[in-house]
Amino acid sequence: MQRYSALALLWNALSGNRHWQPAWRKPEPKTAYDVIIIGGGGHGLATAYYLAKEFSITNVAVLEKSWLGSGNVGRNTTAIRSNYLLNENQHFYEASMKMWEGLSQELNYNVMFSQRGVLNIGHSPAQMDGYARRGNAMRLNGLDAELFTREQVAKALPGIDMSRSARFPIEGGLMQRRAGTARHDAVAWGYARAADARGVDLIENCEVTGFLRDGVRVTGVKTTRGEIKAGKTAVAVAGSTSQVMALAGIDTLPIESHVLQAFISEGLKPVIDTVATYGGGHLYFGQTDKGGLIFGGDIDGYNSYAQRGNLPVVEDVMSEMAALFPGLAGVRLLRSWGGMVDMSMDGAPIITAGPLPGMYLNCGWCYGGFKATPVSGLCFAHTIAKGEPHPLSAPFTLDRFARGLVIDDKGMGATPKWH
Amino acid sequence: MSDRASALGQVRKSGAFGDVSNGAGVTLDETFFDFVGEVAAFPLSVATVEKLIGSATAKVKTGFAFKIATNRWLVAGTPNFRRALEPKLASQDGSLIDLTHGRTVFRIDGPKAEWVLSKLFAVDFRLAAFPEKTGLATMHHDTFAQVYRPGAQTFDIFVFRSFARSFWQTLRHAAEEVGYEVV
Amino acid sequence: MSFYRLPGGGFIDRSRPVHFTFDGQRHSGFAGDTLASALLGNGVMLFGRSFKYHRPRGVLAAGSEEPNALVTLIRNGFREPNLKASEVEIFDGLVAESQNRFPSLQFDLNAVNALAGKLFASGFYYKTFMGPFRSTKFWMLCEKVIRRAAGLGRAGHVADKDRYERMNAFCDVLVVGAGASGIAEAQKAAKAGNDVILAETRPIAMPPDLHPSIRFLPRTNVWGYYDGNVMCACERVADHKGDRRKGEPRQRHWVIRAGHVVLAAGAIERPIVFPGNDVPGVMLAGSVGEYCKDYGLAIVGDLVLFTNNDSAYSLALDLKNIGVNTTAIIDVRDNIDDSARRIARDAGVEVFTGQAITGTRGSKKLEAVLVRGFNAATGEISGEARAIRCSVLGVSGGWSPNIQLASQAGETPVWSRDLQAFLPPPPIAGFSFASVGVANGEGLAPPAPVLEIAASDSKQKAFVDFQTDVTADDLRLAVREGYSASEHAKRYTTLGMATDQGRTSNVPGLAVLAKAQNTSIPQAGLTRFRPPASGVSFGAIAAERFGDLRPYRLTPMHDWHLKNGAALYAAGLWERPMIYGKPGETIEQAYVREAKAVRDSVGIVDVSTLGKIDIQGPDAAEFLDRVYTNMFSNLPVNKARYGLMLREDGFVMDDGTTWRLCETKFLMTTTTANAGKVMQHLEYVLNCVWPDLKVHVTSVTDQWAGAAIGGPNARKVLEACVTGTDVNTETLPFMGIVRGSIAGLPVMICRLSFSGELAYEVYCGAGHGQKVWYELMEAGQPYDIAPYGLEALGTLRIEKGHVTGAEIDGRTTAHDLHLEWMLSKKKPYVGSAMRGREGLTREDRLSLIGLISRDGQGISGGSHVVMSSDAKSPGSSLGHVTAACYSPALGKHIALALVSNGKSKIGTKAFAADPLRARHVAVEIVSHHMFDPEGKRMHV
Amino acid sequence: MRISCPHCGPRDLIEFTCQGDATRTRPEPASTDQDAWNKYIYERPNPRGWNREFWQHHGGCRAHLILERNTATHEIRDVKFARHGGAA
Ligand SMILES: Cc1cc2nc3c(=O)[nH]c(=O)nc-3n(C[C@H](O)[C@H](O)[C@H](O)COP(=O)(O)OP(=O)(O)OC[C@H]3O[C@@H](n4cnc5c(N)ncnc54)[C@H](O)[C@@H]3O)c2cc1C
Ligand SMILES: NC(=O)c1ccc[n+]([C@@H]2O[C@H](COP(=O)([O-])OP(=O)(O)OC[C@H]3O[C@@H](n4cnc5c(N)ncnc54)[C@H](O)[C@@H]3O)[C@@H](O)[C@H]2O)c1
Ligand SMILES: Cc1cc2nc3c(=O)[nH]c(=O)nc-3n(C[C@H](O)[C@H](O)[C@H](O)COP(=O)(O)O)c2cc1C
Ligand SMILES: [Zn+2]
Repeated sequence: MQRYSALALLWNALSGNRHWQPAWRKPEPKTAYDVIIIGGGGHGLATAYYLAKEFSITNVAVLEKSWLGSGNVGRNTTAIRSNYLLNENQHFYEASMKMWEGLSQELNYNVMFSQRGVLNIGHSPAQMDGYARRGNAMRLNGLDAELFTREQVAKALPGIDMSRSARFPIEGGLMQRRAGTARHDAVAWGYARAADARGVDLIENCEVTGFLRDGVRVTGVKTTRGEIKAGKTAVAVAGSTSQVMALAGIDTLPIESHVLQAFISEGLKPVIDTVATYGGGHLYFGQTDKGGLIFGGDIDGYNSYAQRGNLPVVEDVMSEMAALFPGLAGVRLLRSWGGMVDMSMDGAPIITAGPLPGMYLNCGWCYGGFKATPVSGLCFAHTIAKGEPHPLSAPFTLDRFARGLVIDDKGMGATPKWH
Repeated sequence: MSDRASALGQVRKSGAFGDVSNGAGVTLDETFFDFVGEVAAFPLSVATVEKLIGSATAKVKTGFAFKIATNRWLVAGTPNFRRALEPKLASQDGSLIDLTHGRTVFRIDGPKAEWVLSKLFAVDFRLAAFPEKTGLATMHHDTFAQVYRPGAQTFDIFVFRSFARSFWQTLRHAAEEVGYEVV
Repeated sequence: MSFYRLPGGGFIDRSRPVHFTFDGQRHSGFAGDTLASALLGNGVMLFGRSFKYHRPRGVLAAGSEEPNALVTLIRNGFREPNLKASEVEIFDGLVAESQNRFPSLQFDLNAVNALAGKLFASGFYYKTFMGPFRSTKFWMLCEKVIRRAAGLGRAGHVADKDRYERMNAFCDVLVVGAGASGIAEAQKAAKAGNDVILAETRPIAMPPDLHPSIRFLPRTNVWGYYDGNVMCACERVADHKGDRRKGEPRQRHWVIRAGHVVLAAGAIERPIVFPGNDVPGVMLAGSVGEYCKDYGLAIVGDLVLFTNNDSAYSLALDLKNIGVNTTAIIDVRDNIDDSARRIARDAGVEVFTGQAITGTRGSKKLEAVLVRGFNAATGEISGEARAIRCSVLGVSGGWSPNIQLASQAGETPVWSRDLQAFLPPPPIAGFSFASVGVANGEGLAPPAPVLEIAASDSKQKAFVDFQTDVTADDLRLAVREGYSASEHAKRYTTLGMATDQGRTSNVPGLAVLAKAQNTSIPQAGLTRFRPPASGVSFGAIAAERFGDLRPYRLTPMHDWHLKNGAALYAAGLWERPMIYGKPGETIEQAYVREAKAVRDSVGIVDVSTLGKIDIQGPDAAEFLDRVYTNMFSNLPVNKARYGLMLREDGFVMDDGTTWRLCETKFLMTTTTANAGKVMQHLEYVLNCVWPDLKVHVTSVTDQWAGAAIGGPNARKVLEACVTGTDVNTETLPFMGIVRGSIAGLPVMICRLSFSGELAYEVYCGAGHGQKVWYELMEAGQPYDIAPYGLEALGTLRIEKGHVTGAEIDGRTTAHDLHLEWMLSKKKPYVGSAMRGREGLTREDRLSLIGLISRDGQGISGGSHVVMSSDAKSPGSSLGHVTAACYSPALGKHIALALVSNGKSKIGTKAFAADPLRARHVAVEIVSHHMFDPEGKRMHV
Repeated sequence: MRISCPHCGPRDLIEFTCQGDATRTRPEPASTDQDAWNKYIYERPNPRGWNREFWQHHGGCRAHLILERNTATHEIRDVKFARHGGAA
């Protein structure tokens, strides 16, 4: 792997940038691999990387139906945090955050993890009590959290409407300073390059269209680029989970695919220096290094595979943004898009061996799987390599629903659109 | 009559407001019906109830009804009208739910009424799509509303009473552009 | 200066001069001018600085495709950044600022970035700024600097005082674009009897002879195409004016449901990429024409046109006709039609075919172009460069139809080899539109397939995307590094990601990408278009949903509360009294006084916000048996019962009392917060699960005003004011219901208690609420009746261990809340099947207990229960506090908490840890029934 | 998105709430078959393409509807009342 550094940059600039090498190869698929990972999103690529790095399994292919990173990893609002309510989630996402902190160096690719803090804004004393409960749980688990007063919120977010008659009067907030944001594409590309360097084949434009079977056992896949055999077949296709699993005869799962929209404004000089969520309705926002305000809201509320959303959410999100920041009402929306999110029935993910022999499943990421990319990759690789769950992902089983061991951070029950 | 207090309290103020340089585009006001209710029919009794409502409105001219669901009507008028309805409604067929206190009714009247309401409701107010003497159920964000059109330029908007002040403010805001009068 | 204003010509109104400022300097123009045309007319060429290299930039275009000339407008302190100068209509008093420059537009320190151009090639930031150690510190340091240098305009914190509105519209046909094609289509549709809306983004007057039924909307940009043929448009109602009429919105958000849409949005010209192509003075040829023809400008010095198609020739002739001469046309093609030559001759233009521009001179202003021989088939450059002096270069690389809207609702765009352009796709299922005119590629001049002049020996950068400073070399580097898919290249280089969304750069960019990997443009593939088709302000889309208007709900007694000192609390949309403070009282003093008054004498609280659902029909009782965990069919008429509802998954959903008013009619109450959810649940099971039940459910929350009167003297108060019924224990036993009147107004009274005292809920018609409340207050005078708010309500219920939303948080079971006694064993009900699962019955589940402070400190909400006395190492959480207060009845700070295996811990000494606020309170775990556990007080 | 309510006519998406897959069947109320309940409550076919869904016209007549809707294109080809298979 060609090392990236300031020096390399300088040397290459002097030689007209003619010596940069491809970040990853574009190999033809082999006929068989030890492990096939379906889905070249963040989780699939990270899984491949950790399989090679932590478990020395390098005869691995990642099959991506389109271009690498074309799914949710390439279209998310990039909030990274571990400020969940329930212990299982806190431990898992905190482990991820620790991995994020060294990820650029690990991958030798600047994923631009910016620990500018994630602030949940509270709008009523009851909500502040809820944040206190959550923040205290975090502190007791060794995570960082601070309870913000009104004044601290005002200072962290200049221009926010602090008036008592505001549409969403502000009481305070919960701040996690180590949380923040990263550059989404760089995460996909960085893992891709690092996995490729360890021998993983990344195969783009290769859609899985069926599974090879030996009885119930899964022994490989059929793809648009031919059949490929595999010792183990792992599925990490986020919004397409039900569709891919149906190819293996698994015709129901505790998953619904919903469309979640995201929004970017025209570029601005720095105006919002932290990532924040508004707790009254549903809005989260931050600013990219390029200057666009990146923000999003609720899922549209109906199952969709279309990667495009509809007007009600657009209007909700814009009005919440304008109400919170009346000084930004003249800023223009530049672009909006949708992603297919794999909503689980309790809002928590699923990382498991099975449900068929030879098969491994990683899904249920809802709005929040970007932040989990490193730890999900590690835990899924562990599960694939060892055939048993990593302790961090042990609670995220598929049978937890039947057993009533749901991990329901929002307390909303089996209604995905409320998670 | 009406011993009921208006939900608007002191908030209602008479006068001309907004851009009245070309006269008021609409008049706005709260109107009171002595009786407002919902009649609901069970699936197999919809026709029976519909007939009953038909004959009540034919007999008592001081009441009107419009359909807000396949099996529900909003009914409003005088106590006489209520008397023409309620006793005749068998509990096997359906029910009448008194909402006299639960609704506040705003009347908007004038050449710009359609324009103003189109700011608030995503329904087609063109006369062909929304004929006179018909009504419908819709919403303005969180505010549920039933809208009745007694005349080409006149609409009665039934909102839940607790929303009355908030909606009155919204309605006035929307009417400022065309100018409005509260008599 | 390269342009000046002619004394006549154009569509501007020279009788109406307009004064404005740009970067503090006063300028003037005429009504009808855009900021761009006015500034050009004043000799301004430098409009802004580019994103990465901060290079000086002028105007490229005359319309919405402008990538360079972005400005910020300032109105009363409110800043509106990133407006295209070519779209801003000037008015008297307009204040505009240039962007992305420090300290000034003329002299920008960041322009040194350009010196390091090769270092800052695409993707450079992915390769550096990481720092040597596993940490984000170094990056975050660099990021600060990068962020400041990046970004375009500066937004401010001064609130927008303008008004925005929404308009809902319906039509048979919506025509987008009022060019010749759009007008013709609109006329045709209107004549056929359709209801037509014609939307046009430019500020044009109503076209003459328009069919009277057509609704014409100028200054209205259609930007979004959503499912169901729903189109969004933004009308700039007052942007072009310095002042507003009363109630006039600045912008109007049109949501248009169209039966059919006609897309007649025209086409935009695109440039040819060549080294040095970003010097101010290099413009789109057609735009030069527009500035001269429409705005009455002329050129100081020479005009040269550079083209790959015929449109430049007719342009030269058009310009000559208004007195603007073209010196030369450089045409990349070897052979051109005789007709073109003839036009050139008529226009008096020298034509250089088989040649191309390979460089420019000038930095803040174009001085000359360098021309060399060019082979259009191979792209080869030959011969020595010749300089041709000129102050303006008009470039035409052919035309790209505006397919943004069609693409939002269509299949993939269709490549036309002839036009070297993407044509609009057909609609996908569910949409109905047709593209017409230029927008459909009709009547466009076919260009030679040359979109880049690659002069590898040139030292000048060849820009593809001006706004993001993406060069042709950047794109080639992306291909070299494997980011060759067009979507990868876009993201790696930021091609097409600026405010113009690649209007002028998409096709030239694809041409470079395709060539670098030996494929064709359609194979490289267009990146996806998304709404909005052009930028829309947040304010416009938010419309009336920010600013002064706010939805809220008030109870019938609201005015009384306000008059009597209530501090309000927003509970969802409801505004409810939190306390009725007396002068000088703190919140805690107030609620303690109020709660104490209830226990000592009598208090009254407004409970009108409780959800109330009328449930009636022959099967009403059966229905309740199915949705509640406990029995309701055996509830006698005129009695109420406390009911518990589970979700299907066996967790608790809501609780409340339900009153049986007659055999077939019930009044259900729900918690305020869950009213909507419960209603939806009931409707769902009635409509979708048990359609055979004859039951109607109707929300009657707003029909009833409710007041709860509680305390040892509550009955006396009622006795003093209620007529028509007795309220003694015989007539009105616990959970009994009577009807009577107060001050002649009908009331319904149920004896039930949330406070744990002898208590009643008095319901009356909402319109009578204020009066009845007043009468109750009067009757309570002798007993010093105290109105109490949510805080005291909370205190009373915490003392009693009654649950609310803090405990019913969607994760608790009936057992957790010690409500298992309400689970009927005689019948199935919603949730009965699933509530026995392993996870819902585990011993270590969190269950409800009480906490009493042992050290006199208050327990804060959101604390966790731990065993360690050491605040520094509190150990792990056993559970958390759900609600806390000071209890006047117990004289102690108390709380309710959910604690693992709670019941078994009763009597344990523990701590309420609140590390967030550095509090650590010694507590004892007790039963949640902390006050009057036998319930004697409410049964008197 | 616009949905044609059989009572109210075509209305905007904001007036409707999707209430989930309508191809599932609720076990008999008295059933104690945990698998069947689990399937009903947690398991979804979640198809790409045509599906049947419950929607409520909460901002209009409040009826529950069954939509045949394509999850890949958002097309709606049939709307009927949920009660009694489409009757009022
Ligand atoms: C708008 C939006 C905002 C979000 N915001 C955040 C946020 O702020 N913070 C956060 O933590 N998370 C966020 N998320 C969630 C996060 O993006 C996802 O949970 C996460 O990216 C999912 O994992 P992934 O990266 O592996 O998925 P993806 O990137 O979607 O990867 C799945 C891949 O599988 C491929 N695939 C599918 N079917 C096949 C097949 N048959 N054959 C081969 N390949 C196939 C797809 O093409 C895709 O590339 C957001 C998501 C969206 C859509
Ligand atoms: N030389 C050429 O190749 C060339 C170029 C352009 C026009 N023309 C000629 O002009 C004539 C008219 O063509 P036309 O009507 O098809 O196109 P047009 O360019 O005249 O009209 C398109 C109109 O649509 C408007 N518009 C674009 N996007 C919009 C949006 N999102 N919302 C609202 N309005 C929007 C534009 O402002 C413009 O007024 C034809 O005769 C054509 O031959 C020729
Ligand atoms: C964090 C983030 C920042 C983005 N910034 C921009 C931007 O500055 N300009 C832009 O045009 N698109 C931006 N996008 C959106 C992408 O162009 C694109 O819409 C998105 O990745 C989804 O892909 P698709 O629209 O091709 O489906 C951004 C996306 C993300 C996730
Ligand atoms: Zn309806």
